[in-house]
Amino acid sequence: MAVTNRQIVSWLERYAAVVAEQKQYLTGLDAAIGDGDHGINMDRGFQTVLVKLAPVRDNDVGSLLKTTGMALVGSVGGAGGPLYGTFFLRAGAALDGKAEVGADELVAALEAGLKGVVERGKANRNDKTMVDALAPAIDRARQYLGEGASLEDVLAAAADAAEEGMKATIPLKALKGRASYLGERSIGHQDPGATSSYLMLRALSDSVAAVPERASRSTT
Amino acid sequence: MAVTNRQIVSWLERYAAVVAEQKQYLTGLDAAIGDGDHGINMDRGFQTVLVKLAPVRDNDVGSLLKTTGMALVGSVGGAGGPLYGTFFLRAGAALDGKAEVGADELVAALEAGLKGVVERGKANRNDKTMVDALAPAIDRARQYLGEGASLEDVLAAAADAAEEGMKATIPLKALKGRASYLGERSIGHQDPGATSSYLMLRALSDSVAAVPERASRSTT
Amino acid sequence: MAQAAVTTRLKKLINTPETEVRDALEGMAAAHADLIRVEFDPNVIIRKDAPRKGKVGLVSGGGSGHEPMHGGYVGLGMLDAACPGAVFTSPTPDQMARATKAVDGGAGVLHIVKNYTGDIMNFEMAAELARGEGAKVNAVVTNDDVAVQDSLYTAGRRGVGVTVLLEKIVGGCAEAGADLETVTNLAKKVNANGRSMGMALTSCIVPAAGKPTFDIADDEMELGIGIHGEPGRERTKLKSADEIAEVLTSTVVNDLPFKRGDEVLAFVNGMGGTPLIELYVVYNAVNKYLSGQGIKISRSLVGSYITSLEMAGCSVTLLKLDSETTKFWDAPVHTPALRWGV
Amino acid sequence: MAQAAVTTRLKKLINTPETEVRDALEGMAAAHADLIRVEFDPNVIIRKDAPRKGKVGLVSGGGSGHEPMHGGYVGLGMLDAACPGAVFTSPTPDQMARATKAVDGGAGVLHIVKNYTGDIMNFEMAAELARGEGAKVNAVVTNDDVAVQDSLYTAGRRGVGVTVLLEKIVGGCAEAGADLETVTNLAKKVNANGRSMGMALTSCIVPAAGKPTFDIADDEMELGIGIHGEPGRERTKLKSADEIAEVLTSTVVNDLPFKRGDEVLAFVNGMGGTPLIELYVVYNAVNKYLSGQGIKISRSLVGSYITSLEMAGCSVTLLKLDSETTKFWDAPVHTPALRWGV
Ligand SMILES: Nc1ncnc2c1ncn2[C@@H]1O[C@H](COP(=O)(O)OP(=O)(O)O)[C@@H](O)[C@H]1O
Ligand SMILES: Nc1ncnc2c1ncn2[C@@H]1O[C@H](COP(=O)(O)OP(=O)(O)O)[C@@H](O)[C@H]1O
Ligand SMILES: [Mg+2]
Ligand SMILES: [Mg+2]
Ligand SMILES: [Mg+2]
Ligand SMILES: [Mg+2]
Repeated sequence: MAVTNRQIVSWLERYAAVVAEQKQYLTGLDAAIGDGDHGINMDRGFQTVLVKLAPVRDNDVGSLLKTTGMALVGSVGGAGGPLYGTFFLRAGAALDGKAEVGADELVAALEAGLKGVVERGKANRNDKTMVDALAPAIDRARQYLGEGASLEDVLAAAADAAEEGMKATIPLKALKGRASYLGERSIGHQDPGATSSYLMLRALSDSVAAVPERASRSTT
Repeated sequence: MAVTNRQIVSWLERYAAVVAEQKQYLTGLDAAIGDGDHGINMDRGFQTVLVKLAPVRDNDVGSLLKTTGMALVGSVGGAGGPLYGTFFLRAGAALDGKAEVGADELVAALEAGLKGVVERGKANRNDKTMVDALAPAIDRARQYLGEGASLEDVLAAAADAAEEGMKATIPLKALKGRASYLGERSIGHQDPGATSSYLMLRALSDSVAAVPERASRSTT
Repeated sequence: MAQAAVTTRLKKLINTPETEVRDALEGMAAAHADLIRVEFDPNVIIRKDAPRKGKVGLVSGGGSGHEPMHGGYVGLGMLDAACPGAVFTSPTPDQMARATKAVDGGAGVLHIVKNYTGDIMNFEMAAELARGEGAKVNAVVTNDDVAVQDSLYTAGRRGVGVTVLLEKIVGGCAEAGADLETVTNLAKKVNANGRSMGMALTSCIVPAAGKPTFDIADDEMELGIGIHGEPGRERTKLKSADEIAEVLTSTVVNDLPFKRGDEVLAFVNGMGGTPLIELYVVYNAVNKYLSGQGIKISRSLVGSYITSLEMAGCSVTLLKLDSETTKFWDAPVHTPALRWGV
Repeated sequence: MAQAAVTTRLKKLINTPETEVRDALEGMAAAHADLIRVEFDPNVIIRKDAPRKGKVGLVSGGGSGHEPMHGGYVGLGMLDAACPGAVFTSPTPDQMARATKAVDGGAGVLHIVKNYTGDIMNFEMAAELARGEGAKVNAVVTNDDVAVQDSLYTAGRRGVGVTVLLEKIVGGCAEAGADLETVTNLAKKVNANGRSMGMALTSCIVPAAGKPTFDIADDEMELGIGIHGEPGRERTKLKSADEIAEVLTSTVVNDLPFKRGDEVLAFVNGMGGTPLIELYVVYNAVNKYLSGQGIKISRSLVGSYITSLEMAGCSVTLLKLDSETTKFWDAPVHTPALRWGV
């Protein structure tokens, strides 16, 4: 079974809605250990994504993700912009020209995205960044793929792992980004970027579960 | 009977103490219809007066009052400085060289001081200024003098009249000074300068009543 | 609310209320030793090379708390001396008398006085003292604040933003060697052609008083505020920057009145606690309003040049320009707060 | 308390949080049309006469809310272009790429980047884009904030006050015609010789957030604050200006370290909501402390040049000077916010 361009669009639209809804929450997390703008930045970015996607909804998966990446790079700024922008640009590059993609392709693309984030931000695991949500999610997805799980189960498991990774940032001392200025004072707070990354993967799993494959097929 | 230089000093010292004690009160009145500094200004001025008087306590009445006027002119600033400064300079000029002064001389000196205030500030009665406390006080003093009242009674009556004049500023609309900027909004507030002028005359009456003439004589 | 505001805004970078003015003057003296010298008791900020022989001396002064006015305007092409009073309290005659003597280069001295009863009376006494010592002294009074109606029933309009522009323009004229009468007449012309109006979002705190001069609700603003926190025309609900700019600018325009085709210097001033980004937002609105009226901004000034301690708010000043005032506005100036052409 | 503070400090002269930056940029464009031009989408402030053939182009940028930095420093002898991001958020690569192209006079372009993860990454992406189009681009990162320890365990020291001094000094050098390598090396030297530390009395409010970035009690201050309201070294009881100045200055002095006999540029900066009179009080204390240490202030700057919206507070920056940096500091500059010698 596969993920269609339509499901990718519904994922991005769903995540945009989630970010808008969680704007204050994400900003609050960032105010505690950063500069209090993460939700604002991400919301500005994904509102732009919606605008840029509207005219190209029928494009292939790769170009949808690249469009998203460009929109984020050009509108978010801060650390989130280059990081999420690179994530989507790299993921999109991995899926060039595909109208629909299999579970393994999708996971590989997410992994390429993570690789881009790490190259751009040079964060290691447990530095208390978005990497701490993304990396375990990819690991878990790979494991489920290996066990032959369904696409839905793979993405649900990835989202669960991201959630655990997000929560696991709370006791960590930040070593990257603004939060690292706080040293010990960063301990006890959940990382905003890890939180937005978890929400992103949960939105992916939800949209794929929500839009049954056949329905989507019929529209392509 | 007469007022000695010693009683003049005790008047000025008593008034300085009253101003220090009423600093916040006077400032509060000024905050309501001015710029909230009258108590601060007067206190700064009379603390300076105390310093300047200390070495010349035995000088004649005229020079004590002129020293006071110079100290006020040089330290108060604002409207209060030139006005109270002029008041004491003129009063002092009227009592040049006198070690003690009679009731009529004292009242004439206060009148000269008022004349100076009016020349400097161009205020008419009922403009809601210190003149509204000083002018009625002089009138009342003259009347009591005419009726042959004692020095104590003359000064007590003057203080009473000043108090009435002060209270009578409440319903007035200010036509001079900062309060006039408020127009109608100045109505219903007691004028700070009229209040400090009343306190000055009450302090005079109290000190003369408090220091029996004979006692003071014996020290000169 | 008020209580909270009080305690919150009480936070100041000072040592004690009593020492604030002196400490700041010592700081100015140290930071600008190339331009000014500061004398204490009586406190006077004097242009380093004063007196300048044959040059008309310009002396201004007023309460402290309006920095950079006036001390920040002492230097080449502007003031020869400034007399800082206690916070929000006009200086004393001995200060202005000393300043007058220190800058008198034989061509006479002009006192630039903002129209407040205290300032007027103290400068008058100072002028009497100085004349007593043989000095030639003229005085000009600025009264540009349209928030206060000028009538027999008030002390008259307050002197605010135009004072800064006047000190610069008249300073340029005096630097060029004009005589006392010419300088005095130019000063009167500048004052006659300028109008201002201000507003406040928050109160200031006179350090010695220790609490806000006025209480203001979180959704209110004071229109027509004075630079000492004197209440203004009306207390209204908070409005947008565009609406605020239009109220201030239109009131100023209609008062003079400024007419279609006039060339003006537009001065958007911050009250002390307002960041520059907000002043540019206001300037943008003022600019749009004036172009709509066909009034041309040929010179502009945006920044905090006449302040009220930490008050948040702004004022708008318009000055109708002609070739003479434009020339002297553009003339070189070198002071702690204004510098160009040198 | 916090709640009260919130609502109180929410008062801003803006139209909407979304339009604040654009409105301010339009205001700047109108007020300084003689010096700069402003392009929108992507937002870039460009020196009017850019590109200057054969001159190394200087491009900086960062979040808005720090005005006059950086846009106020575009002009002769300083920056060729500045890229304003959203409030407190670094600009995007397309802005820096456009700025780089607009000011590239053939001699290459230097990116002046404050050390924040977001700024670094966005400028990196911009440099990659620009180089892709054949531009010669170097980057220098400022990291002078001693409040943050520079270690493998942090993103490194933040770039603050030294950035302003660097833009002026390196701008003078580029204006004199130096090549990209020379300009780049001077920039590194300036950064290496400067240190800063700041403090806050009150929080700022990111308009889009609508409430203070941090809560602070009425008797507290934040030592080592960042220019985005990032918490600093420690939260302490409010101290006198002299004590605050000594903590900031001694920490800065001991970090480089500055030594007896050094000549320095002393820069006392206001955070946006602090009136000038208080900055002079602080400068006075800094000056006394340094003379006690035998460190000579040969140049100074006092004012609000790198701000955090309406935050009340100050920062102290010291830059060790030599003949080269002194010469280029003194060189003519003509920008909206800094002007001398012309
Ligand atoms: N070097 C980095 N690598 C990966 N993620 C990072 C890095 N630096 C910061 N982040 C992420 O970015 C988030 C902050 O994003 P945001 O607030 O939008 O940017 P800024 O810190 O510039 O305001 C952090 O919570 C963290 O998850
Ligand atoms: N023209 C005037 N004539 C007489 N008294 C005046 C005049 N103007 C102001 N005053 C008095 O001065 C008082 C204010 O004094 P103060 O607050 O010390 O000066 P300022 O108004 O300069 O702050 C007023 O309450 C009023 O009584
Ligand atoms: Mg952030
Ligand atoms: Mg008063
Ligand atoms: Mg006063
Ligand atoms: Mg940010």
